[in-house]
Amino acid sequence: MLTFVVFSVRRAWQGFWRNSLMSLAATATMILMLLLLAGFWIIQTGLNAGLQFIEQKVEVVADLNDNAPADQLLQVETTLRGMPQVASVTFVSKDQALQDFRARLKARGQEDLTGYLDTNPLPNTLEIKLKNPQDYGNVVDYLDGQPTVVSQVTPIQNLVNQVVTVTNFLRTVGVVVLILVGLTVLFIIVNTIRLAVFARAEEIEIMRLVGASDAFIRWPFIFEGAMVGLFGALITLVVLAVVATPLQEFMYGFFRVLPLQFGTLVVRDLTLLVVGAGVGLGVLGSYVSVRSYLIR
Amino acid sequence: MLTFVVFSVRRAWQGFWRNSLMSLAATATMILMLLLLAGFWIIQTGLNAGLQFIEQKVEVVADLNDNAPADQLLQVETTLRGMPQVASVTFVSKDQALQDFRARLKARGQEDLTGYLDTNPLPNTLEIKLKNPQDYGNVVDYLDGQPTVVSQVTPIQNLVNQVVTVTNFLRTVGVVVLILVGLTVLFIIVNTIRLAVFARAEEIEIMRLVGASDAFIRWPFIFEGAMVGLFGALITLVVLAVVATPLQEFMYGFFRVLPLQFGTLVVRDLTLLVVGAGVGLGVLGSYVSVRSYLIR
Amino acid sequence: MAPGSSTGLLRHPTLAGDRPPETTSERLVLALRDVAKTYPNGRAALRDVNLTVPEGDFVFLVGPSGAGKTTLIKLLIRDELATAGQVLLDGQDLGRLPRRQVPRVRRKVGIVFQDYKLLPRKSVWENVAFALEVTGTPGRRIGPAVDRVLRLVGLAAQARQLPTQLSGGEQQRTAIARALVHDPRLIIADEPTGNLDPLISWEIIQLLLRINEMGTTVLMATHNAEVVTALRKRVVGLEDGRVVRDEVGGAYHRED
Amino acid sequence: MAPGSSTGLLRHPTLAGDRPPETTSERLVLALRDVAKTYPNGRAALRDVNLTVPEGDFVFLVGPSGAGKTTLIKLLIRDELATAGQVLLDGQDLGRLPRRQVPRVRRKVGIVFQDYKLLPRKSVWENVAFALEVTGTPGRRIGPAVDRVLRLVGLAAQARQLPTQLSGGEQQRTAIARALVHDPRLIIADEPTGNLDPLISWEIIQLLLRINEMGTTVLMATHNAEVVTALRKRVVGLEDGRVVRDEVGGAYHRED
Ligand SMILES: Nc1ncnc2c1ncn2[C@@H]1O[C@H](COP(=O)(O)OP(=O)(O)OP(=O)(O)O)[C@@H](O)[C@H]1O
Ligand SMILES: Nc1ncnc2c1ncn2[C@@H]1O[C@H](COP(=O)(O)OP(=O)(O)OP(=O)(O)O)[C@@H](O)[C@H]1O
Ligand SMILES: [Mg+2]
Ligand SMILES: [Mg+2]
Repeated sequence: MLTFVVFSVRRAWQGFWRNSLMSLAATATMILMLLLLAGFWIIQTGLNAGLQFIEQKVEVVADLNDNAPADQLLQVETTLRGMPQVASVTFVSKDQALQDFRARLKARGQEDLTGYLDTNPLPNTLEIKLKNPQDYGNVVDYLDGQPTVVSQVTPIQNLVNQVVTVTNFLRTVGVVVLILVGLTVLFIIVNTIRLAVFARAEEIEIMRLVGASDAFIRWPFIFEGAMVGLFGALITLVVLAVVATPLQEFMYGFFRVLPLQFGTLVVRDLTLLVVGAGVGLGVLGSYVSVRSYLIR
Repeated sequence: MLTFVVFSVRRAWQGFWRNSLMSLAATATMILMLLLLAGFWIIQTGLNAGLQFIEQKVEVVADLNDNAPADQLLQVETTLRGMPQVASVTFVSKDQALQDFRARLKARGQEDLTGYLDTNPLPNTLEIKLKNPQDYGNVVDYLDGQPTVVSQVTPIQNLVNQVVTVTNFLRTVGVVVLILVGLTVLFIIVNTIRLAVFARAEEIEIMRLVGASDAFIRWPFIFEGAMVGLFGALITLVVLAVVATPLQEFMYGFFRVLPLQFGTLVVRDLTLLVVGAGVGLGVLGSYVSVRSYLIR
Repeated sequence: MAPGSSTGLLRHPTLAGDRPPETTSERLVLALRDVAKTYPNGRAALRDVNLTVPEGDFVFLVGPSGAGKTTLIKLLIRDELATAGQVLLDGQDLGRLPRRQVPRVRRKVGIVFQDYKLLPRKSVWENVAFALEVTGTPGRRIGPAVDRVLRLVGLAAQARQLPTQLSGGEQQRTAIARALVHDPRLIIADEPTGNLDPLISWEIIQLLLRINEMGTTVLMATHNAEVVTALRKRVVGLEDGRVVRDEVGGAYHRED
Repeated sequence: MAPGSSTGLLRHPTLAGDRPPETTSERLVLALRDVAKTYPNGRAALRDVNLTVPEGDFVFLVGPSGAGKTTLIKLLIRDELATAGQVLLDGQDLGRLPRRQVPRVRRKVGIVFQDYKLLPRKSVWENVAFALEVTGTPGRRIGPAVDRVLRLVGLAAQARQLPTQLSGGEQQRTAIARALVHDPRLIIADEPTGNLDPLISWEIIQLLLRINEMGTTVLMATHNAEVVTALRKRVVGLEDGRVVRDEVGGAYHRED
């Protein structure tokens, strides 16, 4: 069994190089298609991250009465933290809020008129982030029931609805596009390998006439397909690695807001995707192609 | 000459059908790649339309003094209309503005408190749209020089800058992606046709040995490539036509704001793109492939 | 496998009828019963063919171009299926053979194709070795066997060349080497000397005769009148798809 | 073109030397001067070959398998280039011929390849017609010419079949038909009867003789000893890449 595998791999290696023109054509197609797939996957991942980031921004803001009793305030905070829908609760003091406001004005280059103010017109607030942006109902109800502490609740209700609809839509579109691109890549690669194997139909026919069993013919082709996939995947990864840093810097310089840093987890997933898709499609393509000549 | 063309086309037709397996594989690749190209082109066009729409929203708003003399106001309006940078000038009366505001509140389901107002706190305004959103400088300067009429100018300066940067960026990205996709499509199609022709290398060799001139061999292949391109383009167009209406409705239902209706002009451009790319790439692919066998 | 079995030099029925009687005591390597083959385009290449070849026989298959010799051979290795009748190889009905069994049956046979059918991207050596590899012969035994058979057909010097780098005769000899290398019990050769000069032709024939004497059955389609007439072996004549004669000790041309 | 010119039955120099003297009065269709051919893999297939063929000649090219016959023929149609020496066809130095002129030169020659080289997806009829189409013959003249030549080689019934649907001999005859159909001034046939039965072989040879008598030059590489010896035409013997004899009225085997 092992001998057979070793032997088949050796024949696959020979086959790859002796039909170098076709192998390289197939590999080149593989590379381009994997790049396309990886590109879409990155965009999809980035989109998801961005959407998550936007959704995280969705929160319920409770303006607090300046004279709210500290213990009641504390209790409200604790209750909120205990609610299953709530992701985080942050207390922002009115001084903090004013500082933030000034910083923002400055960043925008606008004149800071807040210096002329006698008192700080901004309230203390509680910023409540939700685990699921759609679950704001209970939180708002609860806050509305605390008039001593809370002066006003701004659930940004409509905004929430809109954002959720938009992000869900974009997510769906992203997944659909990714699936379509995936199918395209699948078809193109299988088709390319089919054409490459077609040019060797005569070879397969002769092997059969000389008494080669189906497995004997098939396995070298399958390993050859795997080689095409593996080579293609490796080169794709190299290209991605080379392109990654400048692209990331460029993106980062632009979308300062979005956390488009790719962590090691993303890199691992991407590597798995590219190598898996490459080898998988290579094998599938070879299998399908050879099968059509063996079945007759 | 004409005989030669007719003869070559006949041989191309024969060649297409006698190598139907390869021709159909090449055509299938062609279709998928053209769909990809068309998809990106549509996205790019839609993006451009969207960006244009956003840029059109950028305007300079001049709040007017309630007691501005009518003749001076008229003169300001006339001068603005005469400025080359200005696309349009709209006078919005304070009553109109209040109505709009109320309508907006109602649409958002918010409580309308404006009923309790004694007077209308909103000013009359002039909304000035610019041809090029970056050219707001002169307009703002002029308005600032009319203190009797204009109480405050809101050029949304920063917003303008930001919007322009974002739209320019997205436009650039769109074009770059379109070019990359275009190159991918080019390569994949040429490569596929190369593989298809490769399987017929022996045929080309025999033709040469029997005394066929290069042109005699080449033209049928080129017409065959054109056929692959044309068939592919036609099927692509059919697919696009079938998909267009539901997709458009879906998009429209969602992005109510964006004018994503495709006019006949867009349809014409798309048809030209698909047919041109299909036939062009088919011919190019055949030319390149056959050339490599004729050059030796 | 019993290549060296003592069934070697067999006595054949000596009548010159259309169909030698089947002596049940002998094992039949090949048997065609009422076989007809009509190609999908409607051409009837074989009609009512009855033919039996006992083990150890040496049979020349002769007949004009287009008589159906190659078609008959294609039936024997199940490259084509008979449209009527039975084709038995080693007692197995090829028409009923499941697809998966076909390679095993083909490996029993050494076949020289009229158009050689060499693997275009393998060298002479690799082409010949291939016939051993498909049988699962261990690598260390392949080398010596291939070298030996290449020396037998006079191609030792060309071992590393690709088929496209060979002369016509060298290609033909590669095909012959591949058919012999795995010591098959049955050798089917379709016009194996068409591109060989008379000297090498005779050497190849002598080689086949020697192999036949060791017990291997040989069926050879040929136009080489000189060889057929000189050897006086069994001659099966095909014409227009029909067996028109089956003589032991016959000449190439009919002698009546 | 002067296919029917009266240079028909030429007198040849009758000495049996290695190289017949060049009679300057005769037009040379072929001339090889000190030609050598070494293949990229280092095999020397031809060495110091000198050979001239005047118009109207009928030459047999003989020699053992691998002697270099096909290589010589490949040089004549510039399929390969000589590594040394000059190859002249109709007075044109093929080594200096610009690439674009090659098809024009090849069209002057009718060539039967040892491996036929039929277009795999064209029918017999189309394969033969192809040789006329490349010369730009108008369509209405192609039909009758193809039908006529197919009748000559006995393939009228197979006209619609593809090469894969032909017997070996039928493929060979298709190749012959294609070489004859455009009335070339020079016919080069590489082992054209290897897959034909003796009867059809003789018919083809007779056909070539008749065509030769009309003034067409014929060069034929063959292993068919019977034919060569019977006809007593000019025989050029190759061995190991060298011309070892050049006799008018020779036999297949050396007669000293
Ligand atoms: N695949 C096919 N489809 C249709 N007809 C075929 C096919 N193969 C062979 N034939 C026809 O069947 C007949 C017998 O062919 P076959 O190859 O058996 O002849 P053969 O005796 O081997 O001749 P040769 O000596 O020329 O090789 C021929 O007339 C041929 O045209
Ligand atoms: N493309 C090639 N590359 C390397 N060697 C070659 C090539 N073609 C032919 N040869 C070698 O050159 C020698 C002469 O070959 P050629 O085909 O001319 O022989 P031939 O006289 O036609 O023989 P045959 O009668 O067998 O057809 C052979 O030994 C062959 O192996
Ligand atoms: Mg045959
Ligand atoms: Mg030869």
